[in-house]
Amino acid sequence: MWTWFHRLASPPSFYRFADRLAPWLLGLGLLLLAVGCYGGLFIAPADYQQGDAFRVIYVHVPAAALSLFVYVLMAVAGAIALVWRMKLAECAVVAAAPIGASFTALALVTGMLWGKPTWGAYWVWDARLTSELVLLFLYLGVIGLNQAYSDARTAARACAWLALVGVVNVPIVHYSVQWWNSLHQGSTILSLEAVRDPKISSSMLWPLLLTLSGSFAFFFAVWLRRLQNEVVARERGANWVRDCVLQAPLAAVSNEQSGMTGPELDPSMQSRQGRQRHGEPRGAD
Amino acid sequence: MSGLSKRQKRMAAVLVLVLGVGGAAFLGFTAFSKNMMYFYTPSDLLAGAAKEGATLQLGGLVEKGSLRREDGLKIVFVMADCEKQMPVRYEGILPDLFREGQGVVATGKLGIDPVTGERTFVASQILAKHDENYMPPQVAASLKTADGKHSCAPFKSLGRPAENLAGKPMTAAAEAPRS
Amino acid sequence: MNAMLDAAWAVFVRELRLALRRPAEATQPLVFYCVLALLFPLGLAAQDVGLRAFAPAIVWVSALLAALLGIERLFRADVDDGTLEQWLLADVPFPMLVGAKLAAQWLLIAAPLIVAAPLIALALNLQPQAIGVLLLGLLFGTPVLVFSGGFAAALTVGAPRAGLLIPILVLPMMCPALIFGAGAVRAAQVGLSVEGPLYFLAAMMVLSLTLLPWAAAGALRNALE
Amino acid sequence: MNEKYELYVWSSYGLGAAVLLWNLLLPLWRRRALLRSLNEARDEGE
Repeated sequence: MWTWFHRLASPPSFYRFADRLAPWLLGLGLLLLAVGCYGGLFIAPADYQQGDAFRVIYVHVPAAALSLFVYVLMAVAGAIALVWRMKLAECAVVAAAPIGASFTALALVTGMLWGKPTWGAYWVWDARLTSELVLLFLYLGVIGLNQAYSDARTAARACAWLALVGVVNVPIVHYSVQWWNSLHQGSTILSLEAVRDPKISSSMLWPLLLTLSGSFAFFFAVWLRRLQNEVVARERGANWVRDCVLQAPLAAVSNEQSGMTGPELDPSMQSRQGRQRHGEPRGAD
Repeated sequence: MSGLSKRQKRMAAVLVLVLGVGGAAFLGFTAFSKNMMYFYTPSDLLAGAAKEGATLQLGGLVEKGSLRREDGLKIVFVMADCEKQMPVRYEGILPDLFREGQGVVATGKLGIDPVTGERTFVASQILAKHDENYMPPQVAASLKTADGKHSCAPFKSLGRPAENLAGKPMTAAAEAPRS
Repeated sequence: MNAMLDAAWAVFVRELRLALRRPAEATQPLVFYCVLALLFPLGLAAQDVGLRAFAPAIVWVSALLAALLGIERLFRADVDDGTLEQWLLADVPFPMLVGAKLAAQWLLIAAPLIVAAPLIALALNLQPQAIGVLLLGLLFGTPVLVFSGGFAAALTVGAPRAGLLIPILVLPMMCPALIFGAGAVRAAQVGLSVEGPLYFLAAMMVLSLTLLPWAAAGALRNALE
Repeated sequence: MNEKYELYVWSSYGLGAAVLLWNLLLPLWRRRALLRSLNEARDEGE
């Protein structure tokens, strides 16, 4: 177990591991999300109270769950980075922050879009909404702090400290609806009571579980990709980067100039690169 | 120099941490047992938690059969938590979810009703508070009881700890079983 | 044990002595605080009833900004003249020394604010019965402001242009103090119960006094390496 | 779907899709830039 862990933590083997895992996770995540969204929009029945407005739940709840989960993940990675000085964990903190920030913003905005038709207001300053907003600022702090330093390691370790201190906010966000009288409703699925006595009909639950698990798979896929970038950027001079990154199929991206062809093209990779070319009309070139 | 071994220093550090975090947790939970509320309940207001004229939020269920529409956008209804009731007066636009039996949070002031002379909550804004239960209309219809299916549990009063209220139905009749 | 306390005390006294050597600089936060808070009534119509409603927020936001004033430079001089390196090498736990420095900062920056607060409160038409709650809230809340400011300063000490970053870093840590501090005063003004927010502020104070010196020390160590 | 809520629901799904796309494309662009700079560094080295 430990040797496996240590092997994985070494940049080259992590890089190859991520290359193998990320396409599967991405495909799975997008598939689950597509089916879940279709189910949420067209198959699930309208709610007895909120009518069709409740369908925002299939976007809002996965985004909110991820916003909390990613911050906890950052804090755990930060603790590992600070205690064992593991480079991969440092990269993990930095790579997770922008993804977490985007999902926190999504949770806030979809929450507003849900609140207007149901509560009657886009925004109220109750405990859940305020603490989620604070969470967004914590993410922005980590991103800003990472960019403020020229040395990547110092930056990542400073971010790790911030992630550790900020994690105090996570239980406040989650339990705010229980601790305070709040306009926001309680947890539908992420609480003990809800497991004992389901609070949502199964015809409405399954799309939610699909989008929820799909979002997590998607997060892990893009997180691995960001981690790979982070690792390569730090080790740009190392031999393994030359051997396994530049020779690997992904180098096909730059093959147009160098005329070199990757040895074995993974089909999922190919399609991703195709999408990348399409999505790049005013891109980095 | 300091006369303490490394081990002792570490023990002292852990002790300080445990004391600090424990003390903070104790104070925090004491705070939660006091009022830390986004809104007050009718019981709180009737128990004299707020002076007349202070702007505050009041949360509760719209009592069945109490809603009366007057001319224009004016409405009068009774808001209730698990125990007490409070008349509410409001003029303005209501959220879609506002209906009898629904949880609402009203912002306004405690005052005297000019018509009846009773103590009344004069609201300037009303927001609907839906709960965490989601079901199709057919299922909801099959669950309906005379007392409505909304729980008053989310409306915790200051005086009592929340757990006593968890799942307690609004009146003596049991909340409809859900299975 | 005594040697450790002596060292922390020495750091504390050194901070005060250094600050008193430049009294004009040491009184800056207080002057800033008074000017900022008193600008609000000048911007409103005379005897505007809204002032009383805004007074808790004005007092607290002014205190927050005063605590942020110059916080960026908190550790710069100590890094430049090698003081922090010596603290790191000392036989005394580094977090304890950082904590002593932050405690001295509280005495220098925040204590004058608390003393001046009743006068500001009267100038802003705050109801007299709310002043006690305001002071108690500031007493619990200002350590949170100073210590989280110190943590942000420690995080950015190695970054050349962190001036704009610091407000983003401290905002999440300071805004609960603002919410509950101003909330308690507002509650006191309208006769609602103030115990909840005050207990919560006290909890935040204990938590920041315990954890933030460690975190600040770790961040400083990271920046110095 | 009830058209009163259509705008809210569709815009939230649209925003969700935008966030997914942003998260998907940004690492790929970063990777392209990285590989290009690595290749340039290698070509100069050789």
